[in-house]
Amino acid sequence: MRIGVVTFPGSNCDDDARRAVRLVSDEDPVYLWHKSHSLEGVDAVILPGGFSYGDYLRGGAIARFSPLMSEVVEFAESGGYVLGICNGFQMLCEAHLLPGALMKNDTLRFVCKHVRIRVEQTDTPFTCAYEEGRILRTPIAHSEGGYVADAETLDRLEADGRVVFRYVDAGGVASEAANPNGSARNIAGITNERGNVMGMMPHPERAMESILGSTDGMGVFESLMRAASPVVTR
Amino acid sequence: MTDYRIEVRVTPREGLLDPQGRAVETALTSLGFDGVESVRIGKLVRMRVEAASEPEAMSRAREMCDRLIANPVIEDYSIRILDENNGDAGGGDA
Amino acid sequence: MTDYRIEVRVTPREGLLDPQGRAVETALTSLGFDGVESVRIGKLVRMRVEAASEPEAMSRAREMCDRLIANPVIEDYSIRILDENNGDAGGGDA
Amino acid sequence: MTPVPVNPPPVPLPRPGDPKVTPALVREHGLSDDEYRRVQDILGREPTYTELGVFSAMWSEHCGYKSSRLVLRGLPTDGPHVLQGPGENAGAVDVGDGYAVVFKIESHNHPSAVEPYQGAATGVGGILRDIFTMGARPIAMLDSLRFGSLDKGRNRYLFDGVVRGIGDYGNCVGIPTVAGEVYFDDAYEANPLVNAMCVGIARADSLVRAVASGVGNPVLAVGSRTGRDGIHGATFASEELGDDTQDSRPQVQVGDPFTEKLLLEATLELLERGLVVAIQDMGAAGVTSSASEMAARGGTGIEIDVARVPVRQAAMTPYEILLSESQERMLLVAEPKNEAAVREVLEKWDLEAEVVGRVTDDGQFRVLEGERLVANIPVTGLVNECPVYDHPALESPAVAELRKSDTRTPAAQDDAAPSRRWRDLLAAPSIASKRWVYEQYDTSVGTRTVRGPGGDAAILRLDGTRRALAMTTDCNGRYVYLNPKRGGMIAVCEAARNLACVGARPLAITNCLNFGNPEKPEIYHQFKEAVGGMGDACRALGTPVTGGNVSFYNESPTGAVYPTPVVGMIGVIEDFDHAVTSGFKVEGDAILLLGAVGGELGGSEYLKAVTGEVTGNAPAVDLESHRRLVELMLSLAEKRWLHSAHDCAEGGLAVALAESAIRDPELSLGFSVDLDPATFPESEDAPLPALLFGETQGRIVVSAEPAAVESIAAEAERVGLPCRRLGSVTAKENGLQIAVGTQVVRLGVEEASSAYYDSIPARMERTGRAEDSG
Ligand SMILES: Nc1ncnc2c1ncn2[C@@H]1O[C@H](COP(=O)(O)OP(=O)(O)O)[C@@H](O)[C@H]1O
Ligand SMILES: [Mg+2]
Repeated sequence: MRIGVVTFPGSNCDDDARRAVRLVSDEDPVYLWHKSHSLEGVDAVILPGGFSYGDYLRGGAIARFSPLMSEVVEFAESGGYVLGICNGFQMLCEAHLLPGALMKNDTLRFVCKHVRIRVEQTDTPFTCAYEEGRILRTPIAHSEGGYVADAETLDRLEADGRVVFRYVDAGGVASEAANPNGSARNIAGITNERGNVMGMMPHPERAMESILGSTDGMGVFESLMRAASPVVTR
Repeated sequence: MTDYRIEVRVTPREGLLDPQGRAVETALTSLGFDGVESVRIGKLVRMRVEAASEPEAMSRAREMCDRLIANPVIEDYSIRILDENNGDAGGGDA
Repeated sequence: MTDYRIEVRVTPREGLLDPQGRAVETALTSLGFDGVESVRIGKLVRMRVEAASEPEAMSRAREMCDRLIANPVIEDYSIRILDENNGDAGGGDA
Repeated sequence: MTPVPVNPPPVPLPRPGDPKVTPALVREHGLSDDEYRRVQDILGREPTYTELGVFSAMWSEHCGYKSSRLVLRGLPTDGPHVLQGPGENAGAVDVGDGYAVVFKIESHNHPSAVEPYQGAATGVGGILRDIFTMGARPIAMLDSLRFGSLDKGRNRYLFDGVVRGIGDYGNCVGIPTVAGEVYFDDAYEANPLVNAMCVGIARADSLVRAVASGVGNPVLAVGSRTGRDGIHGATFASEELGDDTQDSRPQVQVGDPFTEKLLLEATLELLERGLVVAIQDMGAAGVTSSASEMAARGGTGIEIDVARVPVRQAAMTPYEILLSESQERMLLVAEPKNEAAVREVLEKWDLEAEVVGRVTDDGQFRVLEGERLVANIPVTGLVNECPVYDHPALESPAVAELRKSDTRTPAAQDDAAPSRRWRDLLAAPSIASKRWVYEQYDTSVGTRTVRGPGGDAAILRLDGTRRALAMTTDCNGRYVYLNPKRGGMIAVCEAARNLACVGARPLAITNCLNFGNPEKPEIYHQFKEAVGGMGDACRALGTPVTGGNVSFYNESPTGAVYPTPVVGMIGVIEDFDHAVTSGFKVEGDAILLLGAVGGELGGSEYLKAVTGEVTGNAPAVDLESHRRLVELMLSLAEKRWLHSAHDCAEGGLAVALAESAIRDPELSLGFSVDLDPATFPESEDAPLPALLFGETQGRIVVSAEPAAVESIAAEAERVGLPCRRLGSVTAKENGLQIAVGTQVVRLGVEEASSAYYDSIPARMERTGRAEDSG
């Protein structure tokens, strides 16, 4: 089971993602460089958070054109597992691997804090290690995290069970107060139609150790390990 | 080849919430400017583009917008070629 | 009182570093658009302003820019009144 | 003085188009007659226009430390764990396990007054570069801020812009901003203070120093192109802000955090691979200071051809290129055999690099513009012979008078309900929660943040070890104003207390000395005394000064800022399981006070609230008992007897207790405390507000299981410090209660929380983007 983490110029959560992979896997994560043309045979790809190209036009807009991204698109289209976290989620939308877009937070400010998200789907390669409905405590840290899509797309996402995470309050309610950035329907993470690509704004890789305040993000990486492990056939 | 000065105006799509516009509207009102409405905030991109003709410059600019400069899910754009000598003021100015 | 549609273009001051513009220029070039230069990125503000006359609308808009919309230390601005029927397209548009 | 060279170096001719050097022009460059004479001596001739610019920048207060150098000599800079003291890009101490911590603080006050967003952002950029050029990976930022009152639109605009600027820059580069402080006081009106501190880690055996060596080695300019931004920024930082500052300001520097991130990664890769001889940020005074300082440290010469420096704007003169303070640029020296490898790394990170000069052996800072010689200056003269001054120092009689004011009578006669005062103090912007600020900062990127902002000090783990670093910034300018010596001591002691509260051993400090115009005797008096106090405290606590920054001329037409010598302190926790946090945890826990109840009101937030004035003497400091307090806290933390610990600072005991109760909004608890004169004889005849809100130093509120109380008290007795039980942690419904004799002061938990947490957001809701008036 080899997981690759891509480094773009301006990625700053790539090391954190690699650290997270090490915590769940015996195999070292594969370092993927944006200028490369090869995914080096990995079983899953993580597009990490950060500010690729400074996010100067829109988050992820420029990174999407990196040479390696063409490989990632091809990989995704052939069913490979791709996880985009924060800036990675933005890239996936910009690259049209996921529908919709991420707009400036409705507060117009960068926001970093622990939020709660509810696991809405457990039949994905990114959440199969969780029980459905579980409420996770994870950090967010972004200024463009407001998920938008037209009503039709949103309805389709809901109907197809592709909304994977939703911002909720302590009682598990997807209230307006629990929505940190104005995301439509409190959406914090979605998958593509086929279910092999997921984007999420919260940072599970920062919630892997109790010393850092939460271990609730472990499940995302454990799921990926379980799903992508060549030995597991089910 | 000529150098064209191009201006792209990228605006939030009709119907989308524009929190920035709303914030500016509120701030203007609280500064005492009344009768201000429908404030929308977008991006303005200016550049020089080499092309053989005006239509070619336009079509290149359009391609840049489609590929990179604007995100059609949330943004519309319009392009104009600036008059070199009357650059800032542009065509339809008051 | 009439409702005027106003467009304000806010641009980084001449000579100031514009990292956004630079990043977009580099990106466009690496996408294969050559002959693109001097990309500068600013803000576009559109709004409706009530005023008794065009000059009054302009002068109110100017005051809004001076007090809130533009930051004179790093930005220049220009204002135009949009033609109601031909608003978005403006003058030189395709 | 420099010996006259045997072969006098060639003389640059006046450059066509440059202004003629006249006495008026010399004055405009901020050089006194004496200083100009010294320039003539060093050169053995008249300077050219370009050379005048170079001297003016290097001998500005900002670069030359001419008013501070003598005074700074009094600070302790040595210790067994000090790896790098003052003089390099940043200081460094050994923290064990083979790690060095590299840290420094910088001011960006004047640029932030003119353009808060960019001013603060570029301040962060500059201090980051100082850290990573030492070969250290930056792991945390801290920010220490001062503004005028939030009741004024202009101040809200500055505050908002500065916070956004710090956040956007650090967030983008990916360095968490984990601690800091913000005070609001009219004294900072029109001259806000924006100090940014950066902390990095490196292997202790691979620190890099910026020393140019190897005659013939190429010198490369790396990073952003040079524009006309910030020309004479160093000189600008060395002037008072006047009404005309808006017009005379140099072109504003714009930060580019994306390029910074590339520079950071590229630099660390270059240094790790041993590909460079020396590297220095082009900060204040741009290429001039980095080139000449690297040469001075190496005892070499250096030659720069400005025609080869990549520029952003057309027709830049040598003068402009030499003095530009464009951001995100570095000057790098490499051996010729490594040049190709250096370029390869830079290319990998999409960075521009150009050879702009070489290291020479003649001790000259020589500047060419293509074929033309435009400057030729002895390096030692330029860098080391900047005149130093010991200005006249005299305390302002008005302040001496203030110190004698009676602070008890206003408290005794205060007829406002103490509970109202309590709530109002929790909502006072200088005391209220700064959550509005730090939620705009990425505090968890890097996955090292064990405790971010909100407690007494931030805690970051050291990769691969059980150790953690703790860090804080502190300074109460009011105390320093009223009593500069005590104020300087208190800044150090408070920082040490904050570290001790989280269970960390204080190791060393960096300081940012923000003062007014040193040529005014009352300001120079403040400076000397405050630095003296700081030095005494550092010696007592064993925390040497490894570097820092002096920012003078923080004055506006309304006067000087409070003298504000900000202390940035670093400490270490041997095992992160020993870390202590500040919030009460368990109903029924005992609450104890380490230290005395006190009741000093001089310079307190309470007195300011009641009288509108800053009067009285700063609280007394006992350095020896602070040293013991730190020892006590460390031993209690190590034994894991404490459930919480929180320092008493602004707002006194009542505020510290309330903060402990409401620290975790999801776990709000109440408390009942009794300052019974039988246990606290010192409370007998003090007015109630003094007991509640007095700011006596050296106190920590801790909570623990009732069963641990005796052991804790015994431990306190062993080190010789008072430790008495104040009361108990209760359920939220009980509220916050303090009894003194028959009087009971009460505050509801919700009321306290909303006062504390909503105060700043409510004020900032009224902020537009660029309001300029109230
Ligand atoms: N500008 C800031 N940036 C980051 N954290 C801040 C800032 N201002 C205050 N904080 C955090 O808020 C908490 C309270 O600050 P302060 O009142 O100064 O505490 P103390 O009195 O213990 O020094 C600390 O954790 C501090 O780090
Ligand atoms: Mg403090």
